[in-house]
Amino acid sequence: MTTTEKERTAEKATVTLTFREAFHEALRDALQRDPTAFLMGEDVGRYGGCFGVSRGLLDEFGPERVRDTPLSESGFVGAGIGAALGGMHPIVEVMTVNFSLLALDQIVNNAATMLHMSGGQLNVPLVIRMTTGAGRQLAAQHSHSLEGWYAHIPGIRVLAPGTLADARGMLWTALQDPDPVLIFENGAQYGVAGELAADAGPVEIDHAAVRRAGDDLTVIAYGGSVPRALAAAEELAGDGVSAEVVDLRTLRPLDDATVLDSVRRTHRAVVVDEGWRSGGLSAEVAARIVEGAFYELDAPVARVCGAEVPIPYAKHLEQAAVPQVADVVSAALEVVGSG
Amino acid sequence: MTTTEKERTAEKATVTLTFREAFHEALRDALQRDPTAFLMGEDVGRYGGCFGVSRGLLDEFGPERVRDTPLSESGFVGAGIGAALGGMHPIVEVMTVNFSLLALDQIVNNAATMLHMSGGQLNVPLVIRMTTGAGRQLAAQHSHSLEGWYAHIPGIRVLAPGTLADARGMLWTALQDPDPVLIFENGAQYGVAGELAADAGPVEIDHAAVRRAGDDLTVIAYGGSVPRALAAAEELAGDGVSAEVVDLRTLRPLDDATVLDSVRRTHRAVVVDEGWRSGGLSAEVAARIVEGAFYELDAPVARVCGAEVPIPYAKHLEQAAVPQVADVVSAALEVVGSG
Amino acid sequence: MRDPLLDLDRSEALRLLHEMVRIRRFEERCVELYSAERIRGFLHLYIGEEAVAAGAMGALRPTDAVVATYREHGHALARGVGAPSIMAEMFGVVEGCSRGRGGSMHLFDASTRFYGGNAIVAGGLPLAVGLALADRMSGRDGVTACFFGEGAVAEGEFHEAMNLAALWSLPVLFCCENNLYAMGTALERSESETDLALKASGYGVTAWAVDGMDVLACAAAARRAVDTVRGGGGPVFLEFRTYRFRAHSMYDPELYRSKEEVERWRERDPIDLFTARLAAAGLLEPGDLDRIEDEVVAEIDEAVRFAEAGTPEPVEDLTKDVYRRAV
Amino acid sequence: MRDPLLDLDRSEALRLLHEMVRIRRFEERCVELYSAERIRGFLHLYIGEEAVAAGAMGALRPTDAVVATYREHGHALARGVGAPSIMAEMFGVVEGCSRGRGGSMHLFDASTRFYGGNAIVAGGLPLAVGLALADRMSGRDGVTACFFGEGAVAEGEFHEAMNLAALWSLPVLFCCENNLYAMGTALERSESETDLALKASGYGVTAWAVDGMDVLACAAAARRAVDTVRGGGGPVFLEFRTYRFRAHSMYDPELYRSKEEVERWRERDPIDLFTARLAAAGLLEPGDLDRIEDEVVAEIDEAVRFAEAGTPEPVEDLTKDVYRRAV
Ligand SMILES: Cc1ncc(C[n+]2csc(CCOP(=O)(O)OP(=O)(O)O)c2C)c(N)n1
Ligand SMILES: Cc1ncc(C[n+]2csc(CCOP(=O)(O)OP(=O)(O)O)c2C)c(N)n1
Ligand SMILES: [Mg+2]
Ligand SMILES: [Mg+2]
Repeated sequence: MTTTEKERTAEKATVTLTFREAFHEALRDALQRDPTAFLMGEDVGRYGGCFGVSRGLLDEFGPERVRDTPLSESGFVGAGIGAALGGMHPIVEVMTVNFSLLALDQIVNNAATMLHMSGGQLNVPLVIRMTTGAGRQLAAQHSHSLEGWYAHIPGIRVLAPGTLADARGMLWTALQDPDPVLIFENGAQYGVAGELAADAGPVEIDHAAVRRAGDDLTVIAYGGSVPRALAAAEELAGDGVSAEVVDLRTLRPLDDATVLDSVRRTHRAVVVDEGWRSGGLSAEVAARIVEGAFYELDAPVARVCGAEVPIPYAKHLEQAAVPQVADVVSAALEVVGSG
Repeated sequence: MTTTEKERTAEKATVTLTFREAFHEALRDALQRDPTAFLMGEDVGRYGGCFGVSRGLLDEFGPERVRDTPLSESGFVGAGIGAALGGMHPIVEVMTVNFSLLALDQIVNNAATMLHMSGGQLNVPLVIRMTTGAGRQLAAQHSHSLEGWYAHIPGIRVLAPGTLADARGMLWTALQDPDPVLIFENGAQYGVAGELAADAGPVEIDHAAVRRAGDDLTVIAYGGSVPRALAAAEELAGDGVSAEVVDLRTLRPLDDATVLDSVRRTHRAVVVDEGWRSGGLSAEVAARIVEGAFYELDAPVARVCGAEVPIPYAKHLEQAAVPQVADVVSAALEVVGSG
Repeated sequence: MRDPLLDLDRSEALRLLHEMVRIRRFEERCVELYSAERIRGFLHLYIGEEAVAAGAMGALRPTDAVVATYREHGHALARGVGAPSIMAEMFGVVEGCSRGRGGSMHLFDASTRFYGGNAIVAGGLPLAVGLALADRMSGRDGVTACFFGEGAVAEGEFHEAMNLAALWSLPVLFCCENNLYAMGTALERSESETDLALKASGYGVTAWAVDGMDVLACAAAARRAVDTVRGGGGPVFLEFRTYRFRAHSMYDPELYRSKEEVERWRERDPIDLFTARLAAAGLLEPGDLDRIEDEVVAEIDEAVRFAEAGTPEPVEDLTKDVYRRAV
Repeated sequence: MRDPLLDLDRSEALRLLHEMVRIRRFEERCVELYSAERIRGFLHLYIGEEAVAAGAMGALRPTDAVVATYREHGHALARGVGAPSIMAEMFGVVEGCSRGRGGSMHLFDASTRFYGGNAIVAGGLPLAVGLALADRMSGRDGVTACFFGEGAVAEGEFHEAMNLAALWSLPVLFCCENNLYAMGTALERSESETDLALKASGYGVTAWAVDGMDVLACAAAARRAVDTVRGGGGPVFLEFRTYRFRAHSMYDPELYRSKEEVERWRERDPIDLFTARLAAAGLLEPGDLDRIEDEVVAEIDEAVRFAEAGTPEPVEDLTKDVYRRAV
């Protein structure tokens, strides 16, 4: 092969697709490869998924394996737990995190406790997917970012894919995991397109990832905030500030080693979190940095978070309520300028 | 009056009572003084309250104002919100925080959002009481400490009485508040007795309180952890360490000024929190200290928290899972010894 | 039952027709404004279901309360929330009934006791129970009307609210708008018992089904039900059998039903049905319809002008009203 | 219906009697051990309700599944979870069926498909639906029996689970133990419709009420129901009308019911009733009862010895099994 040929092959080996398509492919792949897997939730079948993620799967896999449910979040999430106990690998879709509050008892009191409380007997190999985040003018009851909040619960894993590779790759690994895993899909990202390796497949779900290397500070983000953090880093580079960007990927258990490694090198940190600030995941990340790298810190850890309000409908207010690239940039500049 | 007479009066002016009695008195007082107030929840009437707090109130106030409900947490919490919108001052009892997960949709999506989402029109003057905490061998589904988790939600106030005066005094103030207030009663404390001023009445609910003054470090606690923090301070005094104890009292909005004032003087802090560590309130307190007093800190903020497990039944395991006085002492000694 | 048409005077007939046309044209304008990106977020239209809100709302007094869903423009309009303030709400300006913070799904108006605009399916039902409880405890004779879709019937909150209202004999009028679909989920894929009035009667609640395409039937049923409820007869459940002619929201490709089915239902368009019936009964005079259309267009044009002239809320006010009592 | 007693051979009769006595004595021993502070936490006794578990459980196969509540000692015993491992569980030692982590409210045993021990009222019902779904999707002919109190019927999860099971025609046997009280809340203060079988039939679920003090009636009903369920007839709901003779838990002063009421129900003690009936039918021989009592005492003594000899879990293992896959 000549170099040009190689290049062409390398070119061929990627595809352009949206997050929606990446999530769809992951589902399709899971249903094809794992005979115990099935998808269950409101409008996953005939409607094609409230955000179109599962369109076509009903035709391919039939109504038993792509199962439309009534509006009964607690009921069908609990049924997912039961089916997992019964040997299946259910993928339960709760349309959005906003409605998952109705199923919280099942998630916290059953899925999360079962293995420990039963003395190690009964594991729950369940995946729960839901859409999260603001940014589409859906207002107070449809714009929560609670994935960081869920990360408080021992017994569940919490994943927040922020890249196409993770959107495509996390589901399979989660599905083969013996424990309950929650996957949060950022709603504002569904339509975003990008490049992905054509043979992209499962990815590991235990570690944070450095998405961009840098020396002057560490910007820590996850899910829908990852692109913002990267955009901010790009802008900061223009200002002569070299920002490292860490994508947490898994919010529970939290891989603080990767975060601490980075902060010990950069000595400064900004945490970006679309969720509300008080008691959010940003606080935990900040606390861990202080616990693990206090003496290496040159400035207080800064947080760029969602405003502590129910998210309003009006666009300018909504934008003001969730972290923007400019907010990350200015927080970063302040952190770099201080200490 | 002679001095002796005055002393005698001062002596007479206190009563010995339990937390249960203090909570009971607060309820009785509220029902007597506020004609729009009523108590509603499972077994608040005929049973006398699952922990005996409301015993006798049905006889005094009748079944309309001391209203037994069916097992329908979401339904009657939502009805409390509606009744508050309709001009009443409902006191809704959710037996324990463990069951409140069933009502979380109503709390987060309705009670907390209503005022903001309606453009300031509709406030929700509702009080929700519930028991929280571990320590009674009730195992995984009955031992949650989620008050710190609730403190993540904008639009609600979260109170955690840790003293008799607060047990007696917070309810009235909460009830007259125009916004929804959650009061968390620590279950392990109900039977604990102490002295209270005979004329004890309403207390303010906006500020943290320094429960013991000290110079060497600040121990921050709330609710059921306050007595532990005080016991630890006493023990530390024996070791020559002077610990200041701050009782947060109100978990949202958090009065960080009082915390920061203290830490700026002591330069060291330990946060005690019965809740799970990751993403708990302890993280928020630690993050705020770092944000507000980084340059005055001589050592990293330490956290003494609940182990990240579903709380087990076996006594020795349960005790190991929740912070003990000895844990606070050793964390404090470490913090004081380092930096 | 005696044909309610016979009891109708012309002005009431025209009022009902006017209300339905008003809702229809308002919704159609919303579609245009959505395409023009003046309205954003989720938008759920009431087209096809106008007879329910127009008919039922007339049975209520100003002191009564209303709780609705995210598909609530029609209810808000029929309840008397001004078209300008509704339109302004969807434009996201402070002149909106929720100061532009709520949008299409969260219309609120304290002055008409319109308690939303709830976007969590079935989330409004417990609120209605509580509003009714407050009325009862305060010795007021108010009725709380709670509108929701048939999809809500599967939710636990429906069950809990029905039981509480019945157990405590509270003045709630449950108005179930059975349009046969919850997004793409047909009733028979949602409920093991598809006779919803029967289901409701399992709570000891008086319940019956009504032709939701017949505005007079809706009005008559609501009057009768409100009388019962206000008279202390406990809650009533009305199943309004209706249909939405449009997609669930603006993003719905409608894969779950056929064009033919929609067409069949369109033959029972509540406005057309009522117009024809009035004409046949001689209650419609030439020019009535045109006049109604003109008035409606004028009102909506004015609403749009009002909304367009609206003021965005200052960003500094974002955190205002998270709490009424600031610390 | 033909008197089921006539179909009973002596060994089956004695088995049922033995099972009820066994549960009764086990519970009584628990009370003693609670007073002696060997058992702690919440303890909910099954005394008075023995006929339900003893009768119903016999209809199940080992491959079936059972979901229960916090009042589940009787169910666990009748299902075949060993008395020693149940007692050890309440002593909080690793020999317990949940390694001492669950206590009285959280008995689990994978080997007998005993899925708890759920202490959130109605929280087990959705699990049962899911277990049944798994059986169906895997082509197994298992039945999932789900036990719960009448108090659970008011919960939204009851509603959602009933609807799902009926809608999907799943092999669930809903066993509602109606002992008339949920803690201190009498049924008529909890349900607007107190005929629970009628209520259940509102989901299109086959449902009937059974005398829960009559072990043969319980057994016969469960057999018939399990046949229907296993045969693909969809879920069945059985209302077992029973009564708890003791307080709700160890902390209940029983302010909500009279001693007379309890006494009246004690006259229908399921063990006494069955003993008398067997005697009258000539199925009980002299010495049978004594032998049963002796066997039961011996078994319980052994269980207590086993529990007392148990090992507390090392504190280092506290965080074991939060996740099966450790990172
Ligand atoms: C608890 C909850 N689950 C899911 C949704 C998403 N959702 C919005 S509307 C809708 C369908 C509701 O159908 P129905 O109650 O029949 O009302 P309709 O839209 O037909 O008027 C769904 C599933 C939601 N808003 N709330
Ligand atoms: C969701 C929830 N709410 C409240 C409780 C507290 N609680 C425990 S048992 C019980 C009564 C349940 O009564 P029932 O279902 O009739 O069962 P029984 O105890 O009579 O067997 C209550 C209220 C709980 N465990 N779970
Ligand atoms: Mg519908
Ligand atoms: Mg009961």
